[in-house]
Amino acid sequence: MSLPSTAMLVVILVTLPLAAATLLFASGRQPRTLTLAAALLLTFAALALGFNVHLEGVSVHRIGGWAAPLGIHWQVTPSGTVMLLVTALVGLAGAVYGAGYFLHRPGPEGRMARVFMPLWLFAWGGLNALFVAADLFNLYVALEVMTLASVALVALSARRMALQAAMRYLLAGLFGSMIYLLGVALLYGQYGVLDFDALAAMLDVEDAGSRAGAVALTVGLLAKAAIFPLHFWLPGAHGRAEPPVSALLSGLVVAAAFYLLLRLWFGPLAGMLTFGAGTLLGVLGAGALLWGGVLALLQRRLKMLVAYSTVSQFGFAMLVFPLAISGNREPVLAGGTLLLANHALAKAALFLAAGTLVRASGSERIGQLVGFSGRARWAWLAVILASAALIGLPPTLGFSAKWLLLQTAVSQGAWWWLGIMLAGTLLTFAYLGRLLELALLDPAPGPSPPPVLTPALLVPALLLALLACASGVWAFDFELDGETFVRLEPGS
Amino acid sequence: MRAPPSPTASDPGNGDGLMHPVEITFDALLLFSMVVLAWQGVHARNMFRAVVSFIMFGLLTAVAWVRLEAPDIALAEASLGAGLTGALLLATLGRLAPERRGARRPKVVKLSTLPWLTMGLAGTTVLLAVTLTLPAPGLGEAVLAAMPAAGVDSPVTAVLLNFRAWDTLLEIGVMLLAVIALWSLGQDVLASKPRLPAPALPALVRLLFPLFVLSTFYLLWRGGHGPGGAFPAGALLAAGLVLALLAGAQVPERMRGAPLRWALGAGLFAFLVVAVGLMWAVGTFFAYPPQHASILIAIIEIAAGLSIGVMLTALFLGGEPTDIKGGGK
Amino acid sequence: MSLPPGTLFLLASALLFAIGAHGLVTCRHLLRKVLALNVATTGVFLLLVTLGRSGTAVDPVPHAMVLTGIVVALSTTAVALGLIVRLERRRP
Amino acid sequence: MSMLAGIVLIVLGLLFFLSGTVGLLRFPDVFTRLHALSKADTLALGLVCAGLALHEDDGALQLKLLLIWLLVIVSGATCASLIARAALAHGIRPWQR
Amino acid sequence: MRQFIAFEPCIDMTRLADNTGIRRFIAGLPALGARVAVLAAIWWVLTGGGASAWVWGVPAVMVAASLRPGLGSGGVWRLSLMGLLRFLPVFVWYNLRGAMEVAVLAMHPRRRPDPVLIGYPLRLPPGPARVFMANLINLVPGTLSTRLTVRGIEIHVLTASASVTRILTILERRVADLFALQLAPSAGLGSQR
Amino acid sequence: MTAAALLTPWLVLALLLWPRSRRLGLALAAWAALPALLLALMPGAIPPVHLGPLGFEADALGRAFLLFSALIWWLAGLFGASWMRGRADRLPFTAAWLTTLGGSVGLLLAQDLLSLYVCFALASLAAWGLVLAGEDARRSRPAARLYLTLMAIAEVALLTGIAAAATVDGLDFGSLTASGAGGLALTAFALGFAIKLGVLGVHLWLPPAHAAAPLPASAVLSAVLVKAGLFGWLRLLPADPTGLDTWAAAVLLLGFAAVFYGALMGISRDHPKQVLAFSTVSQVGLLLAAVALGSLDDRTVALLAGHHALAKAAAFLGLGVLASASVGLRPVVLLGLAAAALVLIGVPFTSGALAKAILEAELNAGGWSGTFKLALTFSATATTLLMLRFGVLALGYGTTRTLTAGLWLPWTLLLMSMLLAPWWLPGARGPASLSLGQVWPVLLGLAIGYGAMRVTWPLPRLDGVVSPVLHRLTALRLSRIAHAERWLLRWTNVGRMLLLLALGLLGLLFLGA
Amino acid sequence: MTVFYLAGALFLLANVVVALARVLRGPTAADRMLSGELMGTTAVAVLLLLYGATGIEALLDVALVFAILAAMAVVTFVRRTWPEDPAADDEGESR
Repeated sequence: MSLPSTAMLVVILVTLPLAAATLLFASGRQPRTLTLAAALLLTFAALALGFNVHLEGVSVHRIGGWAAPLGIHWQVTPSGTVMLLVTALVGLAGAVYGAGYFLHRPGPEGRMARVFMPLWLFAWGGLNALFVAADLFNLYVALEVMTLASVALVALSARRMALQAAMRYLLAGLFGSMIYLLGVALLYGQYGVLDFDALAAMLDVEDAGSRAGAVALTVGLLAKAAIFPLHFWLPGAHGRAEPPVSALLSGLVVAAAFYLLLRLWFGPLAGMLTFGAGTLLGVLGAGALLWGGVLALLQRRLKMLVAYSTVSQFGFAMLVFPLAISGNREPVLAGGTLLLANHALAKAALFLAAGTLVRASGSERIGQLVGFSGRARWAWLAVILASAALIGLPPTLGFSAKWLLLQTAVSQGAWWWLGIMLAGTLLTFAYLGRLLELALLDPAPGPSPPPVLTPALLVPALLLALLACASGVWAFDFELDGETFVRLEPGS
Repeated sequence: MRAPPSPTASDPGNGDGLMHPVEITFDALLLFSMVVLAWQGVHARNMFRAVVSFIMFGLLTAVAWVRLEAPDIALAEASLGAGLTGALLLATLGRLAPERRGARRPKVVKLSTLPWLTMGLAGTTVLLAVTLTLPAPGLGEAVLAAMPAAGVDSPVTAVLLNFRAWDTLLEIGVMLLAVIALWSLGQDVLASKPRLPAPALPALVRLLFPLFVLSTFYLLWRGGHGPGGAFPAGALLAAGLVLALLAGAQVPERMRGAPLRWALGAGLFAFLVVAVGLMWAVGTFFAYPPQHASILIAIIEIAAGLSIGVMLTALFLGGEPTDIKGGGK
Repeated sequence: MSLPPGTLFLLASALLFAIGAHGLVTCRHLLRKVLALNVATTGVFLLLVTLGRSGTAVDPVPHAMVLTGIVVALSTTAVALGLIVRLERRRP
Repeated sequence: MSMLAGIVLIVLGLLFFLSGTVGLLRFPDVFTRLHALSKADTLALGLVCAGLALHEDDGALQLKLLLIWLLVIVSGATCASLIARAALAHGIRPWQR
Repeated sequence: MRQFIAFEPCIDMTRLADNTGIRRFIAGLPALGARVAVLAAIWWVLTGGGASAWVWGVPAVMVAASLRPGLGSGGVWRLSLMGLLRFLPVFVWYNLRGAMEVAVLAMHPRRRPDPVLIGYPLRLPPGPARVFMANLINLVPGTLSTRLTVRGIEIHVLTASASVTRILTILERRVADLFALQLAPSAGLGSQR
Repeated sequence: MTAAALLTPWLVLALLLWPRSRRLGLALAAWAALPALLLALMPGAIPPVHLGPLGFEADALGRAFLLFSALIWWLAGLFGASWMRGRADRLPFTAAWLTTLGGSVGLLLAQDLLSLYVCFALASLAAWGLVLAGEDARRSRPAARLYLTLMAIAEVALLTGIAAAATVDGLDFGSLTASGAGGLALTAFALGFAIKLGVLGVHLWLPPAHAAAPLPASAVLSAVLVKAGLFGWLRLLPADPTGLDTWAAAVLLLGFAAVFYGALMGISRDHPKQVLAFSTVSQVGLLLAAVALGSLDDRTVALLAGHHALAKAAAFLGLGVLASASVGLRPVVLLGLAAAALVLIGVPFTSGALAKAILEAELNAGGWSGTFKLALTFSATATTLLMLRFGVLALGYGTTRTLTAGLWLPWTLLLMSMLLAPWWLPGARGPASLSLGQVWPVLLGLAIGYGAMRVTWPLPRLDGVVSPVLHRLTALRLSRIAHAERWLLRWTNVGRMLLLLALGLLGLLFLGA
Repeated sequence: MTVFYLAGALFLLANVVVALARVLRGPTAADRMLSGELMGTTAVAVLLLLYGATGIEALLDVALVFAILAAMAVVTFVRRTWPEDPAADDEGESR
C-alpha cells in the first residue's frame, strides 16, 4: 500500500475542513462521529504529508493547472509541513476536548455545542490553506477565514467580557488584514505578480515602493500576531474565550500570523531585510518577552496568565530575525519553526488543562484551583509537562528550539540577544513556577460534588503535553546531525 | 448615434493621453467629496449623520470605480454598497439604544500628533507608490493569453472562477463563515417587529420583486461575457429578499431549519464538489477541461449567485430565524 | 494640466486610508470604528486598482481581488455589526 | 436634429436637478423638501434619460433607459410617501407660514 | 374595455400542494401568462435579445413570474389599454407642471411655499388602484400623500389653492380609467385642516 | 546495571500515577536508590547506556560520588517513608523525591553536557517540591520560592554555558576539556554550579530551604544535592586550570570567608535546622577551598564531599529521631548527634580530622601563606561554636512523635557508616594521626561557647532587613507595569505604536541598505 | 460631445456636493435621509451621462442596479432606524 500523492493530501487538507464544516452546519445536528472522523482523517492526511515531504522534499502544485504568475500555487515546504502537522494534532485534540467540554451544558451552551465544530473546522481549513499558500492575495483570504472563525469562536462564550474581547479582536484582525492588503497593493502595483516565486525573482530590494509594501505587510502581520506593543487584543481574546478556543487561538492562529512573517521575510522578501530592521524586530521581541513575562507574573486568573505567556513566547520567536540576519539562517529558522511547533503543542495543552482545572475548581482564580488530587491530577500533570516544554527544559521540543537559537547567538557573539533569551526563560520559569506553587501549595477544596471530568477533558491535554516533551528528543537528534529540515524558500 | 468613445477623454489614467480638464475637475470633485463624506462618516457628531454620510460615500465610490474603468467593481459596489451595507448599518443603528446612537458629546479639540502622523505616513506611502519606476506589466497580458481556454468571455469572471478560483472558493467560505458566526451569537436580533407598514410598501415590493429576480439572472448571464457575475447578482437577490423582509414578509416556515441551511451552504458546496471532482476526474485541483469549462463555470456561478443571495439575506437577519410563533405576524 | 496618471486617485486613497485608520484608533463608539475600517478598506481597494492600471492592457486581476475584498469586507462588517448589537443587549 | 433635442433635454434635466437641490436646501421642513425631491428630481432624471435615448439608436437600450426611469419614479414616489408618513408619525408638524 | 394586463394571482408556492391551490393555479393561468409576457419583455430590454440570452431568459422569466415575496396578495391589476392612453398625457403634463412649480418656488428669490395638510376622500375602491393613486400624488403639482386611511388620503399641499382639488379629481378619474374601475359617488370636497 | 540505576526511580514514579499501584509505589520509593548503590559497589568496568541522545556511564568520579549519594538516598528514603507517613502531601512529596533522585543519579552518571544538564535540571527543579513539603507553610513557601528563583538562574546559566561550550567544542566532556571552553562558558558554569553548591554570595537559597524542608529532604538537599554542584564543577571545569590559577587565591578567600560567615550566622539562629543549614554554608566554604587548591585528585575531593554528606545527613536525621524519641531514649539519641557534631568539627579519628589533614597538607604543598593555614585551624573553632549552638537547641527540641524502627534504624546505619567513613569511602586512607593542632581549636571553641552562653546573642539577622525592602521595590515597579499595560491597551496608543513601528521599520529598511 | 456629457456629470456632482449641506444641517434624520435619496437619483444620472461619454454599456447596468435599489435605504430607514412606534422615538439631537 502506498501513500496518496502529496497533491491529493494537500487537497484533502484544505478542502475537507470546509466540506465537513458546511455539512455539519447544514445538517444542523452534532453528529460526533462525522466530526471525529473528519478530524482523524485530517490528522492522518497531515501525517502522511509529513512522511511524503520527508521523502520528497519541497513540492509545488498549480491550482487549476495555470502557470506561474497567472494561477495560484500551493507550496508544500518542510516548515509548512511541520505547521500542518502541529495544526492537525492540536486540531484533533481540540475537537475531542470540545466534544467533551460542550457536552451536556444546558441553556445557550447547547448552541455552543452545535456551532463549535463548524467554526473549528473553518479555522482549521483556513490554517491549512495558509500553510500551503504561496500567493500574497490567497494568503489574505486565508487569513480572513482564520480570523473570522477565531472571532466567532471567541464570541461563542456569550459573556459580555468575551463579546467585548471578540469585538476588539475582530477590529484588530481586520485592521491587520487591511494593512497587509495595503502591502499587497503596493507590491502588486510594482511588480504585477502575487506569486511568491515570481515576486522573489523580480524583487528590487532597493526600491522605495517595495520597501513600503514590505513594511505594510509586516506591520499588518505584527498586529495579527500580537507582537509586543500591538498585543492589545490578545490577552482579552485568549483569556476570555472558552478553553478549547483559547487553545486553538493561542497555539495556532497567532502562530500562523507569525509563520507568515517568517515565510515572507525569509522567502520572497529575503534580500530586503537589513540589519537595522532585523534588530528592530528583535527589540520588539525582547520587549514582548519581558513585558509579557512580567504581566503573566502579575495575573490573578489562570487563563489570563496563560494568555500573557503567549505574548511573551512570541517575543522569543521574534528573536529569529536579528539572529538570522547575520550568519547562518538555516539553524535559526529551524529553531524558529520548532519554537512555533513547541508553543502550539504546549500552549494548547496548557489551555486545555486550564479549562479542565477551571471546571473542576469552579473558579478561574489561581488561588482557588483544586490541587493535585482526584482526576484533576491528570490536568496538573499536563500543566507541569507543558510548563517544562514552554520553559524549554530538556528534553522537550522547546529545549531543542531554544538550543538552536542559543547556539547561534553564542557563535555570533550576540551577547545582547543571549541575555534577553536567558531573561525570558527566567521569567517563564517565574510565572509558571508561581502558578504551580500557588496551586500545589494551597489546593482549594473545589465544588462539593466535584464535576465529572471525563477522559475527553483530560487525555487531549496530556497527550499534547507529552508530545511536546517527547518530540524534543527526536528534533534534537535530527538537528544535531546538522541536517535542517526547514526551508522557507522552495526551489532555491 | 451614440457618441464614439474618445480615447483621450474617456481614459483618465491611461498612459500618454492627457486628460481633459473637465475630467480632472470631475475626478477631483468626486474624490474630494468622497474624502469629505468619509470624514463625516467617521467623525460626524450625530451617529445617524455618520451612517448616511457613509452610505453616500458608498454611492460615490461606485462612481469612482466607473472612473477607474472597473465596471465590475462598480456593479458590486452599487449592489452591495447602495443596497445591503446601507440597510445593515441603518438596521443596526435602529437596534442601538437611543442614547448610544445620538449625539456625541462635543469633544475638546486636542492637539494630537496622531492624525498628522497617519496622514504623513499614508502620504509618504503613496508618494513612494507614485514614484514607481519599474514597468509594471501586471497580469493583463497573461489573462488575455489564457482567455481562449477560460470558458468565459469576461476576463474578470475568468479570473474569479477559473484562474484564481481558489480565492473565490475561500471567499464564499468567508461569507458562509460570517453567517455561521452571526447565527452562533443567537437568534435573529435585527428583525424587530414594527407595525405593518403602509400599503404602499408591500405594493412596491410586490412590483419590484420579480424585477429583482430577473435582474439577478440578468447579471448572472452578463457575468459570462461582461461585467456582472455571481457577486452583484447575489447581492441584488439579497436586496430583493431584504426588501421583502422589511415590507413585512417572514421567512417561510418550511424554509426554516435545514432547507435554509442547505441553501446557505450550497454555494460553497458546489464549489467544493466541482473542485474536488475535477481533482478526481482530471487529476488537478480546479482544472476545468476546456470543453466543459463554460458549463461548469455556469453551474458554479448559478449556485454561488443564489447562495450568496441567501447568505447576504441571512447576514442581514443577523441570526437564525426565530420560530414563527414568536413572531408578531 | 499634466498630472501623472491616477495621481488624484492615489492621493484620495491615501487620504481615505489615513482617515479610516485614524478613525479606527481614535473613535470610541464601535459603530464608528466599523465605519472607519470600511473607509480605510475602500482606500486600499482604490489604491489596488489604481496601481494595477498602469500597465498597457487592462488588468482584470486587481478587479477580481477587489471584488473578493469587497465581499470579505461586507461579511466581516456584518459580523461586527451583529457583535455590536449583542454587546448593546448585554450592557450592564 | 435629435442630437440637438437630446442636448436640450439633458440640459433641461440638469436644471431641474439644480432646482431640486436648491429646494432641498431652501425649503423650510421635511415635507416641502420632499416635494422638491419627488417632483423635480424624478422629472430631471426622466429628461436626462430621454435626452440620452435620443442619442441612442438601439431600441433595447432606449427601453432600458426608460426602465431605469420608471424604476426611479416608482421608488421615488413610494419613498416620498413613506418618509412623509414616518415624519408625521414621529410627531413632526408641517411648517406653516 | 378589454382587459390588458392581469398581474395577479400567480403561483403561491406555499399552497401548491393542496387541492384548492391547484384549482386557483389553473384559474390564475391567464394572469400568469400576462405576467410572463411582461417579464419576458423586460428580459428582452435588459439583454437585447439573442439566443444565448434566451437560454437563460426562459428559466429566469419563469422563476421571476412564479416567485412571490410572501406579502400576501395586493389585489388584481386589471389595466385597460384605452385608460392607459388617456392616463399617460395627463400624467406627463402634471408631472412636468409639478416639477416646474417646485423649481420656480425653489429658485425664486422671494416666493416661499405656503403648505397645508388637507384630507381628500378617495372615491377609488380599496386595492391597488388606491395605492397607485397615493403614489401618483407625489409626482403631480404641489401634493404629497402622507397617510392612506380607510376613508381617504391625507395630503400635504405645497401651496394652498383650489386647483389642487381639481387636479386630484381629474387624476382620480384617469386612474379609474386606467384600472377600468367605476368611481364611487362624490363625497364632496376635501376639508382644510 | 547502569540502566537499572537510572530508570528505577522513574518506574517507581510511574507506579504512583495510578491509584491501584500507588501503595506499591509508595512502599518502593525508599528502595529506588538501591540499584544505584549496587552500581556504585559493583567492581569492574560497566558498559555505558544510551537513552536517545543522552549517554550515561559509571566512571570513577561518578562512582565515587554515587557511593555516598546513593547510600544517603536510600537511608534517608527509608527514614522519609516513616517520617511522612500520614501526611496529606505524602504523594506529591514522594513524586518529587523520586524525580530528584532520578535526576541526581543521572547527573552523576552523565557522560555528555546534555545529559548532565538534563539531569541537573530535573534534580534541582524537582527538589523544589521537596522544599515545599515543609511542615510550616509560612516558612517553606517563601523558602521554596527563593530556592526556585536561584535554581532557575542556575539552570539558565548552565544552559548558556553548555550552549557556549557546545558551540566551540561539541557536547563531549573529553573534547571540552581538551580545547578549553571560552570565557563565557567558564563564567556561566562557575555561576551555575556556585549557586547549586551554595557558595557564599549566591548561597541565599540554602539556609531557608534547608531549614524549611522536612528533615529527610533537608538531609538529601544538604548531603547530596549541594554536592552535585561540586560534582559538576569537577566534571566541567578544566582539570588543568591554567586560567584558574590567577583567581585561585580569590576562591580560597571566598571559601574561608564562607566558613566564618556561616558560623557567625548559624550561631545567631534559634532553630537547630537553621544552624545545620548555616553549617552547610560554612562547610561548603571548605569544599570550595579544597577545589581552589586545584591539586587534589577527584577521589580526594569526593572523600571530602562524602565526609560532609554523611555527617550532615546523620545530623539532620538524628534531629528527627530526637524529636520522636521517648524521654528515656533521648540521651542515647543525643549521643549519636554529638558523634555527628564531632565528625563535623573534625576531632581526631573521624573523617573530619582526615579532611582537615588533607587540606592542611595541600595548603603546605601549594605554598600558601600562613594566613590560610591559620584560618583552616580556626575553622574548627567556628564549627565547634556552631555545633555547641546546635547542641543547645537540640536539647530543647520537642518530642512530637513516636519512635519507629523506620526512623531509628536508617539513622543508626547512617551513623555507623559515618563513623566508619575514614575506612570505606573511596580515596580514604584511614584516620589521620592524632595531632594537637586538631584539638586546641576545638577546646578554644568550647571555651568561647561556654563564656558566650552567659550573655545574650547580640548578632543581627541580616536577611530580615534585606528581603522586605526588595519586596517593596518590586511591588512598586509591578504596579507601574500594570498601569503601563493599561496604557498600551488603549486604541489610540495602539495607533501611535503602530505608526511608530511602521515609520521605524521603513526608516531602518532605508538606512541599512 | 464627450465633453458635454462630462461637463453634465460634473455639474451634477457639484450639485450633490452642495446638497451635502443638508446632511450636515439636518435637522431631523429624515432630512438627512432625503439628501441620501437625492444622491441616489443623481448618481443614476451621473452614471447615465458617463455612459454617454464612454459608451460602456455596463454603466447602464450599474445605473439599473442603482435605480432598482433606490428605495432600499429609505425603506430600511423607515422600517428599522426610525420605527413608527412613538415609544421608541427618542432620537437624541436629531429633533
